[in-house]
Amino acid sequence: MLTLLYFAWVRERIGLPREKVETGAATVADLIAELIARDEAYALAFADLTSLRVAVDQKLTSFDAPLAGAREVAFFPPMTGG
Amino acid sequence: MLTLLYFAWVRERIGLPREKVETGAATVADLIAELIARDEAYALAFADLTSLRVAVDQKLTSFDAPLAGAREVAFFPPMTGG
Amino acid sequence: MLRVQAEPFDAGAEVNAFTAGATGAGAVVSFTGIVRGDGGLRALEIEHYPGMTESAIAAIIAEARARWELTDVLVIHRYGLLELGAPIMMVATAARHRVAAFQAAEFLMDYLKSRAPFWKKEVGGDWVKAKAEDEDALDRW
Amino acid sequence: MLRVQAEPFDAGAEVNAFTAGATGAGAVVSFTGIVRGDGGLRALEIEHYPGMTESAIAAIIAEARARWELTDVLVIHRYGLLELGAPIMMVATAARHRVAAFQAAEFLMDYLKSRAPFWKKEVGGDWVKAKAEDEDALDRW
Repeated sequence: MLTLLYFAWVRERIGLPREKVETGAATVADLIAELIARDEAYALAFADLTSLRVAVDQKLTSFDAPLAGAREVAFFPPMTGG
Repeated sequence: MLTLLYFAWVRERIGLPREKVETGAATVADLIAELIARDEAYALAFADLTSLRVAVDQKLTSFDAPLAGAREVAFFPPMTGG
Repeated sequence: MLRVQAEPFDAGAEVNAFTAGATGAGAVVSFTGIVRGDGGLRALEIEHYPGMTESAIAAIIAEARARWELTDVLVIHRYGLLELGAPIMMVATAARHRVAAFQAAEFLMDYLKSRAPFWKKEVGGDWVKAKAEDEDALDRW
Repeated sequence: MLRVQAEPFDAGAEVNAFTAGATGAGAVVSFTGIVRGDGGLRALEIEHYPGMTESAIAAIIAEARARWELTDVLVIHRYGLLELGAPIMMVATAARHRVAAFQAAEFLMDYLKSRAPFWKKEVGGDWVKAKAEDEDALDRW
């Protein structure tokens, strides 16, 4: 089981802040492909990956990062702290 | 009449914070030459001009600055504010 | 020191407490970010990623401490609803000399802008867009 | 705003008052210089040049305002006898964005170091020597 977290407009487009998924996806990109195939809302949220960031187990990483052993994947737009 | 001001170790070497002088010196350098000729204490204070700064009428300037119309000349070491 | 909180904070009191605790420091630099009332903005809503927020900020602080000789570092960042004129966050750095204190504070700010998981939304408006210049600012470190 | 005084000041209270007055600013940077207890130093004596001190600082502030878009600027500098751990001086800058606030504060500090007529003496010791690096710091502006 993998926990998916969505923040900011990604959360708004998908319509929920978190969910648990059963997946065999090897990488973040594979996981995104699965989600897009599932529903229009995901397709909309993941339409432009250049405007998205991903963290695996709370560490920023790239879309080709492997998911083996991961427990938590978070998707969000570029951060605007400070 | 020109008011001379001395600060920090220049004041300590000359032994007074201010004095008034009657001078016909055309430049700061001429004034320094007059002072050095006057007394050993001045010769000591003005021995190394690279370690001195001068302000004419409260504006930093150079040793070749003219004194025509000046009312106040101050000598001091490089500043250590902040 | 690091605090992530919804409550407002008193920047002046924080600067004083920080300075009092930074024994041996000759220089204290502080930065405070404040909600600006641009284009009719009435309030800001800040979302964050609990857990990652703390670890990301801790990593940024550790990096600053590795790069500069710092007596102490403080980061406070708020989330939730922030009124116009309210403090959003602050950074304080203490060092023996001013250059390290200034550089570390700017470094912390640049990284907090683009690498700490916060997202600002204008209440009644849109999500604040990340600026390319904020991403570019990281290149100098 | 500019104050040259013998009395101590409360840096935190000054930061808060400054921030409250800086309407429209999104970024406030402050720097506080503190008497460090290096090499057995017990206190610092600061001499200054009344009259020129104020006009030199005012000129440095005017130059900062000409170079950066600033909402407000504050400089407080003390003279006389300063105890260990006491604040020597402070600078605060307010601007819409952080880069201007940081750069202006560093500029003010660099110029106050070498162009405002203050001289520090260690009580029971010698006059503090100006550092070549402080003079060199002016080259970047």
